[in-house]
Amino acid sequence: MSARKIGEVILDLQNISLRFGGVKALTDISFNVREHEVRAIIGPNGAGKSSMLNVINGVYHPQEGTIIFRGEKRHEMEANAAAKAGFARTFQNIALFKGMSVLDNLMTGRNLKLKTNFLQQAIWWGPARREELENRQKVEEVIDFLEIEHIRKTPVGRLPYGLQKRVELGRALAAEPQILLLDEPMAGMNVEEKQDMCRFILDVNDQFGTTIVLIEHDMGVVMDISDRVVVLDYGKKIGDGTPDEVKNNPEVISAYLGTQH
Amino acid sequence: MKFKKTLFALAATSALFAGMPAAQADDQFVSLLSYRVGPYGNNGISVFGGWIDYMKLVNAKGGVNGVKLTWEECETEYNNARGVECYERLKGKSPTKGTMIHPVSTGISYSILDKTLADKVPLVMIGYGRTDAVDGRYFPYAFPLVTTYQMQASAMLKFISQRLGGKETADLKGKKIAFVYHDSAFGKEPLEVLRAESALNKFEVVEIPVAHPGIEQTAQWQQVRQAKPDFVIFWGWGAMNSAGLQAAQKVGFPREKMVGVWWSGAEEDTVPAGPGAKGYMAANFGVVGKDIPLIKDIVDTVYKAKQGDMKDESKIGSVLYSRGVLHGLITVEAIRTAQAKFGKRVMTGEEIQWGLEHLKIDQKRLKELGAEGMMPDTKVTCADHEGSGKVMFQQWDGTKWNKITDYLEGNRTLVRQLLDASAKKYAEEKKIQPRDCAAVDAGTETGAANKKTAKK
Amino acid sequence: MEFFFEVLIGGLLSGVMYSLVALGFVLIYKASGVFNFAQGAMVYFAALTFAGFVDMGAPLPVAFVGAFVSMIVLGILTERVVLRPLVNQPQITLFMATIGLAFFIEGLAQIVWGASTRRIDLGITDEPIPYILDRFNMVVSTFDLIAAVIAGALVAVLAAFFQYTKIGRALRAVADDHQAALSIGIPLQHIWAIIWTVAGFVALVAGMLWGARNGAQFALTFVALKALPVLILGGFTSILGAIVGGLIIGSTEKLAEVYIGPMVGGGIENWFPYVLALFFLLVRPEGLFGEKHIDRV
Amino acid sequence: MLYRETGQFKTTYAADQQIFPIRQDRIAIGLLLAVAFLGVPLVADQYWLSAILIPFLIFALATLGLNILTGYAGQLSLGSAAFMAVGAFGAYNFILRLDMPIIPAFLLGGLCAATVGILFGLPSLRIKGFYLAVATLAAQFFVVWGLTKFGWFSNYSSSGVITAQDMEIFGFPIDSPVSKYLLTLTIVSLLALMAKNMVRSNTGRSWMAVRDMDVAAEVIGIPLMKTKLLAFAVSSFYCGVAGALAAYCYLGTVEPDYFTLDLSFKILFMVIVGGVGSILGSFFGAAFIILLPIFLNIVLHPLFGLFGIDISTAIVSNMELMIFGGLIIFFLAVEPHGLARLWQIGKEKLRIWPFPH
Repeated sequence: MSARKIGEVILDLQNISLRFGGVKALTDISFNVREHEVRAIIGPNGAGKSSMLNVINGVYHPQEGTIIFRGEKRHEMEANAAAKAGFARTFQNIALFKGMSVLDNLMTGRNLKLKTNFLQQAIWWGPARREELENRQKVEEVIDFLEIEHIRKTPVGRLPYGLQKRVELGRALAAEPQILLLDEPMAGMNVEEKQDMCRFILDVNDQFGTTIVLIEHDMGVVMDISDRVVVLDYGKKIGDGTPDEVKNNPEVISAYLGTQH
Repeated sequence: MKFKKTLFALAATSALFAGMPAAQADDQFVSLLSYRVGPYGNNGISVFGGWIDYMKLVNAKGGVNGVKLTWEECETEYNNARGVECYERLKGKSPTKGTMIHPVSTGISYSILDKTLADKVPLVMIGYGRTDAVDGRYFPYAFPLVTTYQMQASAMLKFISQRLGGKETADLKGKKIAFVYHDSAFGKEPLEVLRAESALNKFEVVEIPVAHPGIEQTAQWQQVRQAKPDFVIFWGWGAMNSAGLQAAQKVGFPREKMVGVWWSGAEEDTVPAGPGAKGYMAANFGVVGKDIPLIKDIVDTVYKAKQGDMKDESKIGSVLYSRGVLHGLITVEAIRTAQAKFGKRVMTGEEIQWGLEHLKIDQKRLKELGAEGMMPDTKVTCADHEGSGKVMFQQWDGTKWNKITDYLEGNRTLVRQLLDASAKKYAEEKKIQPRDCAAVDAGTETGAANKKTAKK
Repeated sequence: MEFFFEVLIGGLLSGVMYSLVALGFVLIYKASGVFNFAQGAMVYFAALTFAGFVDMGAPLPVAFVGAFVSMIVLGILTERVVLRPLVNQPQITLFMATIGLAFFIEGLAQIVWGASTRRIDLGITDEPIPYILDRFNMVVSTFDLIAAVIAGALVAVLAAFFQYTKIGRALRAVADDHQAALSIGIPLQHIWAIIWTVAGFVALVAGMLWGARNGAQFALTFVALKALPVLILGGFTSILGAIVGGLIIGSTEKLAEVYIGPMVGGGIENWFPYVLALFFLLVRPEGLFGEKHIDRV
Repeated sequence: MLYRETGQFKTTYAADQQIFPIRQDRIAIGLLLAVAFLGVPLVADQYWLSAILIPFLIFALATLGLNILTGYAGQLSLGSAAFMAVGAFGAYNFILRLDMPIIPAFLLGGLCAATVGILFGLPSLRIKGFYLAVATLAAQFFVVWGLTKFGWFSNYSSSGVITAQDMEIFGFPIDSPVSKYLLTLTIVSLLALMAKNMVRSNTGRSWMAVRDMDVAAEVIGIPLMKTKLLAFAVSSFYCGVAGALAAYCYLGTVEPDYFTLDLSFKILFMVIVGGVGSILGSFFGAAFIILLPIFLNIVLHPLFGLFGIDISTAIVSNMELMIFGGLIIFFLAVEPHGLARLWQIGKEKLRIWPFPH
């Protein structure tokens, strides 16, 4: 559980519906996220969890619904605008820049903090170099935090899966986000790796007060680290509340009994 | 470092192949910027075959006053950049820097014009190239020999007029002529003179460009059909030619009302067009065929000894082959002329420049060479680097080209006005002062160099 | 108005020729996801080979079979040497590899057969059909009309091949799903070799017709580039699209040359199809008959 | 001198961020530049300067341009030659009409190319891969046509050919091969350095991010449109300057038809052979593609001569086509990062030599 004091609602999603052609991915979903909390989205495969995250940070544009972020009401997010507003995320199928080194991936995460233009960067000496060094400092802090110093210069394509996941978290953290969206950060990991990842997530939440929205399959993990949980099934919301509330929700139980291993 | 190694390798190979003269010092080395592949390789095979065969013939007969010819080919693919590279590469192979250069490509001529001037190697462009170089005062080392595009276009108009029952170009009044041309530097060259002639003689010119490579010309020939011209001037090169003839056939435009530039009037153009080419006419330098004594001589001497350059011997005596022979012939005659003044030895570029500027080839001389009628009488001077300006016309009868006119000459005054203006513009851009040709002719000023005008 | 129709019909008929080249692209793209830039070079190679055999004295059918065998060898070699090592590479890599392949084939063709333009005589004259000329004062070429009929027949044969033969059905399965194809029991490599052979056959027919129309020569590779805008219009996966796209490109480029050309100095035929395709891309990136593609994250 | 980095520890991030972090590399590059600027002008003859080194530098620059677009930003272009043409004709007109000094004219020519590049880069916002390649073909054909068609560009020269004006810098005439070489070398070195700086800072990282995964790039706040168009602009600028240099320092005269699709392909080949996404590779690729035909011409004749076969130049040229094509396939299949990667592997081997691991 987070030691942080949970604050006001900063993100409020109201009546979100999303379709791809004739396929309904999300139907009339509403829920909110409070500042500093760890909010989990769970549900069986194909429930629309990833689509939900994609709606939140503007990768997908819902046909219906309203998104209120810090009091600002809009019909849909734009991916770029979301990043500027302080959203950062990881993806279910790691979306790192495979041709670049770990360091460069993390530096790219900070792209919004770099203010010099391409001409200054082409000249290098002066503001561009200074800025590059300052940001390198910050990125090194993230590298320290995630304990990935030894792979700094390695192209991410060559890293094992678990490390790639960690690097992707690092890229999101490098942006110093206010809200961190994590799409199955622990999928495909062994117990040890999962423990590490849990620790990182909680530390982030603790130390920087970052609000976290995560999708996770491992119920144990979800129940352990999240403050509140929303449950989706077939694109509909079937439960919302604290881990305990959700655990005892009959609809949730039946959905999971039908699909869960 | 790798790059350093490369540099070492460069230096080493440089010594091996660029710096070392390949030719014996007592041979006259000729650079051949040839093209046997690429879009125009088909044409190049015949031109360079004829040229090389002629040089082999000359060597077989003891060379030019005892001086043997040697040569090396460098493939340009008709590409300007490669032409420059070839020119530079072959330049180092002999003390004469390649004797004289015939790029057989307008583009390459333009690209090496300045370089040949700086190296004092004559640039000879027989029937193509930078045409305002006819003014030898501004272009001491460039020779657009025999006939320029402009003179040719003007002569074509006279020819068309005669075909339509008139006598002079003025009789074209009220007629309509379609100009179907390759949309490039080459094709646009005669536009100016055609426009000037049409204004002067009150006939109409319909300009129809064909985009490179021009193998699809249906739309253009439909335009021709729509315009109902009295005659078509066809200004193509390479793939465009046979395609144009076939397209004319496709829309039913009579080939007897089409006259082509001399780069559109070869077997390479008509044979692939099949029956579609019959009746088509084109300009040329002179007669062609296997019956010409010189060509027979080549077959008897060079091919009997299995030394011939042409793999496809059926092309011997063809239009482009004959043109290649003329390239060789003019090269050798220029060397011979220079030797008459400077002695019977290897000639340098500067000496050949003198030879070219005093070159005189008339039918008597051609007859001695067995080449009577293959080209018009040509007399080059300092002021006139063209030397003739005349052209004859031939017609394709389905199997071979036949001469159908004597030499015709276009409106020289008009053409020279245009070319002079162009040469002056060039001189101004380049800040060159003209040579004094009277002094050069009198022999008081031998130097072929131009003075630069003072910088402003 | 007659003139308009004359240009339109002429354009449609030359469009058929583009369609033929585009057809080869579609076949390969459908089956293997490779955008085969070398299709034009294959057309050139096929035309030269056919003409070469004829020039050596072979009767037309023999030359046809000989050229077809050459195309089969070429297809199989391509699969072995080019595609197999590049399997699972991004599409764009394969595309660039086929540019390399195009250069290779062009060089090979000229080494084997020489750079000379070869005339192909199929015994069809390329002259206006007298009846239409007299009756409507319009020029429609006999040759183009027959070529269109041949192209139509080729499409019908291909359709039958895909519909009624076991290999054809397997090929269609591959197009839909590589996994499913494996279950039919035909190795993917064989299927690729077959599809390149079929594309070689199409290239041969296209090469013969183009060669008879304009001579078998290097410039054919340039014309074949026009198949690219055709594909963008028609979609990369649709045989019908290749046909319709070819007709659209053929007719619009001719009409543009005749009606817009004179206003801007002519010679626009070279770029017009590409610019048309470009604008089309902005409106409908998947082509007229292509499948819509959604990016999933 | 052993190639070792033992004992070279980076104590600051600044030291770690150098272009050449290993001391031996810095010495080598210093030597190389010294040779290029001082040694070459002393020893190279005219053939090497004007037929090999100058075109090598110019094509390296164009390759660099295309590499920025294709290698770094992941946008395939088949229209590089068209952008070179814009640069060449742009520079010509600035000098002709405004009597401008050459350096600003070259840069403005490059800017013209950048503008055209942005225009034809616009479709990249909606289309990718070979769709975009076809769109850039439109640029290739349209630009060459436009330059041929509108006489203004070539100052109404009847043939459409432009002749480079005489050049001078601060009264010092640039007319000899050596001076042209030095001018080209200076410009190319500076632009290459700037390219390296761009790709090692945020600009380059944004390009690579868009290349590797555009959705993720957008999500972390990289503006796709701006990034892609910037890549088109910078790439076209480099090609444009290369075009101007080709006209002024290499050929002297150019016509629009010089900038054909074949030239675009050649530049693409240089990128592939040299190394997609490598600045150094651009130089390797250009050197390789320029030297290969010359090398073949020189080597194949004597080689076949050994067996008593007299091969024609035509066969050599066609073999060149085949070897080019074969190499492209080879590199794509075996070493997608081209010569630059082989170079790197060689260096790593050298570092641990004589031990195998």
